[in-house]
Amino acid sequence: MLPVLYAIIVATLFPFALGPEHALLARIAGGVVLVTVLLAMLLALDNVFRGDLDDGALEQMLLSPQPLSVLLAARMLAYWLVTALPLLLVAPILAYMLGLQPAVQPVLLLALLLATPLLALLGIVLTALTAGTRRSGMLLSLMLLPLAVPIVIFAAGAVGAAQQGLPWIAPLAWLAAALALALVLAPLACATALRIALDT
Amino acid sequence: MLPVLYAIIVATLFPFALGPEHALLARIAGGVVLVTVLLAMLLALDNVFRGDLDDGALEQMLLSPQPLSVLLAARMLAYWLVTALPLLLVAPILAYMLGLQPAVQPVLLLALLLATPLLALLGIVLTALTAGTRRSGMLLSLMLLPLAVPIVIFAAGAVGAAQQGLPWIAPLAWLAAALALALVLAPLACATALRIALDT
Amino acid sequence: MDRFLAMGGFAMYVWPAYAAFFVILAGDVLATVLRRRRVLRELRGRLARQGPRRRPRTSA
Amino acid sequence: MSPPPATSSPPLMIEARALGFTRRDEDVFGPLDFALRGGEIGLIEGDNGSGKTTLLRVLAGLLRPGTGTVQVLGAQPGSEEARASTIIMGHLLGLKADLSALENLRIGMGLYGRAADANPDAILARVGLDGYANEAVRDLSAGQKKRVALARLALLPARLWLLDEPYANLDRHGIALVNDLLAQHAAAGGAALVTSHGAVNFHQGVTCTVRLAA
Amino acid sequence: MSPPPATSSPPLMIEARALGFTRRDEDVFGPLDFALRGGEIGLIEGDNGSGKTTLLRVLAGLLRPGTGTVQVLGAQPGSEEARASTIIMGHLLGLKADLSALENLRIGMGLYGRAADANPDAILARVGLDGYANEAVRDLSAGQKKRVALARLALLPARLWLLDEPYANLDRHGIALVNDLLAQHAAAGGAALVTSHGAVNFHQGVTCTVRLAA
Amino acid sequence: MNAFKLWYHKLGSPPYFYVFAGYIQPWLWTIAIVLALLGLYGGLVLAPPDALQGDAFRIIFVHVPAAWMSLFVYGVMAVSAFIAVIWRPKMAEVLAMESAPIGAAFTLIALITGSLWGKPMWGTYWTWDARLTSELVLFFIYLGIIGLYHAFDDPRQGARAASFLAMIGAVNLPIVHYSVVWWNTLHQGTTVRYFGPSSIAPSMLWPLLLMTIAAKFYYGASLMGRSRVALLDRERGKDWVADEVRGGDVHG
Ligand code: HEM
Ligand SMILES: Nc1ncnc2c1ncn2[C@@H]1O[C@H](COP(=O)(O)OP(=O)(O)OP(=O)(O)O)[C@@H](O)[C@H]1O
Ligand SMILES: Nc1ncnc2c1ncn2[C@@H]1O[C@H](COP(=O)(O)OP(=O)(O)OP(=O)(O)O)[C@@H](O)[C@H]1O
Ligand SMILES: [Mg+2]
Ligand SMILES: [Mg+2]
Repeated sequence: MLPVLYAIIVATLFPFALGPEHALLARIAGGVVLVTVLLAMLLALDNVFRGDLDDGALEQMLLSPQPLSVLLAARMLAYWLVTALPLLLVAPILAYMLGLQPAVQPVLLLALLLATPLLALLGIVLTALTAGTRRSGMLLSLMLLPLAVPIVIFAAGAVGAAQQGLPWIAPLAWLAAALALALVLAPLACATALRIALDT
Repeated sequence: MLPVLYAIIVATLFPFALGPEHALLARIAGGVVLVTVLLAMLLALDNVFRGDLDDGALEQMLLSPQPLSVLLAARMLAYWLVTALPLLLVAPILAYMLGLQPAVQPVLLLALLLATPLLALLGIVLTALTAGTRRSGMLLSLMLLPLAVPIVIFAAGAVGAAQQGLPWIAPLAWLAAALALALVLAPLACATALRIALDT
Repeated sequence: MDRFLAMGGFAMYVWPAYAAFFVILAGDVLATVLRRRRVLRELRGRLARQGPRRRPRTSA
Repeated sequence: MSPPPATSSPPLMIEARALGFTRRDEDVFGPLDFALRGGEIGLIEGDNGSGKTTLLRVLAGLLRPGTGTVQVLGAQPGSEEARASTIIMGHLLGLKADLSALENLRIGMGLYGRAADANPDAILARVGLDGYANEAVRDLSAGQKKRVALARLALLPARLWLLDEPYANLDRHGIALVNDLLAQHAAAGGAALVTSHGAVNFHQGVTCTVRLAA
Repeated sequence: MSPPPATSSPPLMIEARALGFTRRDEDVFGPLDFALRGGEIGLIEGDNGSGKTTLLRVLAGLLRPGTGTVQVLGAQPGSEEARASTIIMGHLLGLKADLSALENLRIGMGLYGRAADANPDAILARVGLDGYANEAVRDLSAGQKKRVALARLALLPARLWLLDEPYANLDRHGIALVNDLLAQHAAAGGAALVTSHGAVNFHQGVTCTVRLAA
Repeated sequence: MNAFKLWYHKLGSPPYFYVFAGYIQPWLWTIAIVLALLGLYGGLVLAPPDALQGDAFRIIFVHVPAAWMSLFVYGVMAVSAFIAVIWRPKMAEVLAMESAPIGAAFTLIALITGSLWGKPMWGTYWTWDARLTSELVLFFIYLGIIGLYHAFDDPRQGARAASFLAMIGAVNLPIVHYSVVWWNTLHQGTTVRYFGPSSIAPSMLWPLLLMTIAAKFYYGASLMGRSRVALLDRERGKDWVADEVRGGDVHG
């Protein structure tokens, strides 16, 4: 719930910061919504493992007989449903408020639909890596953002192309391929990362 | 140190999300830097009291015989020096990379110089209010951002005016007046807020 | 010599570039040297105290 | 209460040979040799900082043993087999503060399975938390939180319990409760390894004591 | 160890009359009457969840008393005067995990001042943390952390100590240490209120016991 | 083969590596310094000013070696990181983690010298060209690895976690290298093709090569020095460290 409000407020700040010039806002609407959604997810991500670490629940999870990758896959799904799904619901509204052309809306939505799970998967692998540390907040952004750059590029590429009336399938196809790959690899990578971070 | 890196990375994301079109980037550079610095400070702010709350140090502070407003004023100063000052140092570099006209740089710096302590003061009062709750991360953004809007408007107003060659003194004068007021009131408000948050 | 230093009018780009190269690498070396000193100081301290550090009560 | 008469030899739960742990190449605890069988309750004694918590974490598989060998239920600590029947209760209880006592028990069952005849409500009553099933754990007192963790212990099917200072924060009834739970667990063929500073009325049926030097 | 002979009547540290606390209109602890003077050590006894921690927090001024009146050092709990000479040690110790033991003591002195003859290094040695002055508190064992908190207590000039389960997590030497510190504090004219479940060898000089019903 | 295996295992043991590194370190330093002096002389004094760029082209002798090293060091680090994660030898952890700051330093140099070169050539210190941006991202990846390493209390744990991150971050390497090819049409003045390998005048080529090799030897020397300190720090309980500290042979 809260990431949504956060995204709304950040997206609202932009017209204030840039002045309410319609053409300009419309031009950057797609990019701003992408970046905002990314940041909101990032903020929420940190809480996923931080809480579990502080009260010892992460250890309990690690030591349970359930296969770790299954537990983590479930955790990822829950994280996506709780943070990304609401963001996907408000993203079109935010884009509309910023003045994105209606024709581009479906492309933006599709891009987010592919980019957010990819980010979630990547983010959870990295969070798992920081699980043994106590100071994960900023560190996580530092690790995640460079790796998120390609995702942003492809998503923004599709939106930008659609805004200019160019074909936008190719970048989305890349995202989809990456997502398919990540869906298979991430739980394994995540389990490995957790073992590495918590082992001696 | 880390909020700085965060700001750099977020500012880097924008050219990716919007495409490297020089004129467009230059037009929004001021606004993006403002919003980015604001977000970076916000992220750091949450850690200020969160840690103190979790290990009981906040209670120790509350119960110490030192006057609370003095303790909190010291805390605010430390917070500003540690997070805002480095941000002020990189902000011109970020603005340059995004292509802000050199003539506007001093105005941007001045605006940040007034806006960041204001934000710090405001943020610490609110953090004090959320001290009793455990889920303060998102909540804090939620409370702070609406209150930050006027600050952003004035700061961005000055930068925008300077970009168009208009006089930019008036909005900065308002910020300065607000800062003077806040310097006097914030420690008191903060002490009150902490008492409210921790009492039953 | 002055002509060499002037770098055909590009001195303000060329020399800072070379300075950056050598200063940053010198910083790398210096960091290593300082860390080595610190580590050795700590290790000597431990040795001087005789025996493992984690036995406060027996060493008293 | 003495250990149940061994019909055949009960299964070996823990076997440590010359087990030691080093952190940054400094010894935390020295080489230890001990074995714990089903039906037995072991006591780890040692002063503050002698490595009791560290030993339990090694046995749980959270830390890798430094020297020597150790087997938990015939396997590596932390391996699939070992995890299936081990549960650790540490200084951090692993309870979600925002969830109720009952919900926390349900999470435990989801992760570790549930003992045959276990019933969450009955067990909460047994640990003295009758009216607190739907209270958020955040709002419980220190001892009540500990009791929720004890209830979880009794609810799960794990055969080996690793308990770090289970008596801390508990009142007289709570201590008796821990001893009760231990006795019942041992009678059912389980084993437990318990750390303590020895200042409390410890369970009578201790069959093996590991002493750590500070 | 008995309280020092009262030359004149020692000053009144705590005076509670019909003190009660209610949370959402439920009584947490009933009306209590007690008084504590300088040189006295009071014991709060009660089962888990009977309100010991809550009582201490009321006395420290972190919670507002529900019914009745209470005075700490002749003033409202939590008032400037009361805070100047009270210190509370709760379940959360208030130590910064990233800082060393010594740095934590220094912070304490910055906040509360320093007792006349206090020397951080000597006190760390006294609580058995000789070699640990520069170790990050994060890397200490549970008992060692508690000892740092005890060292801070001994270092500060507060005349009234409110100690929530000071014996938990400590070994035999640690318990003796707490009793030592209490005796010394009382001999110097200070007062202390201590919660405990009574299962440990408690300090002998208790002069006043408050019993809370669960 | 057997001799090689033996040598490999010996080098994997910290005390042996410590001695070995101490032995070769002066040689690496000497070679690096001599080559650099020759290269600097050739580049700054002997090579004639470029027809197009005047003397500004001389930045090439620091920019290109540093830029290449930023990728090369990452490559070395990624390989040792892979070994560290899979087989867990201590030495691989040490080499990977001690490479990261050196790589970050070279990346920073490439960024600074590149933008100093960009001003006279492109008229701006910075544009959002693919090569530039991916190099900036590389810098952040280095910082993330260093940050993650230091966030752990236990250096072995930290080294392994950071190694894992280094493996993930390796996807950026081809992006940096091929950015000029892949985004060739989008962006101006792509740098690799600017001269074309064959079109570099020999008077420019040999100082460039000398500087490049000098940078490699510098990397070796710095890595040996850093690894020796890291070993002393990590193996503090071991007898060989005590002997080393007592033995007084603790210089450099
Ligand atoms: C901030 C700005 C710059 C950055 C970050 C940068 C980065 C890089 C990197 C990473 C490489 C190595 C590429 C590889 O090996 O695949 C490189 C090579 C090179 N750069 Fe730059 N560069 C910058 C500006 C410039 C400028 C302004 C020029 C000259 C006009 C330039 C000329 C070259 C040349 C000639 C090479 C060697 C090309 C080759 O691989 O054959 N660079 N640069
Ligand atoms: N924050 C809270 N919100 C609501 N109820 C609470 C809160 N904290 C404690 N309680 C309840 O108040 C009662 C007294 O709690 P308190 O912590 O004072 O007990 P205690 O005597 O210290 O117990 P213990 O020996 O277990 O530490 C308990 O029933 C507890 O459930
Ligand atoms: N994370 C850590 N990093 C470094 N050293 C640690 C860490 N945790 C514990 N130690 C040290 O290891 C030793 C053993 O600690 P451990 O927590 O196992 O003691 P313990 O026997 O459980 O003590 P207690 O009775 O106080 O709980 C102590 O000297 C402690 O300082
Ligand atoms: Mg312990
Ligand atoms: Mg309590």
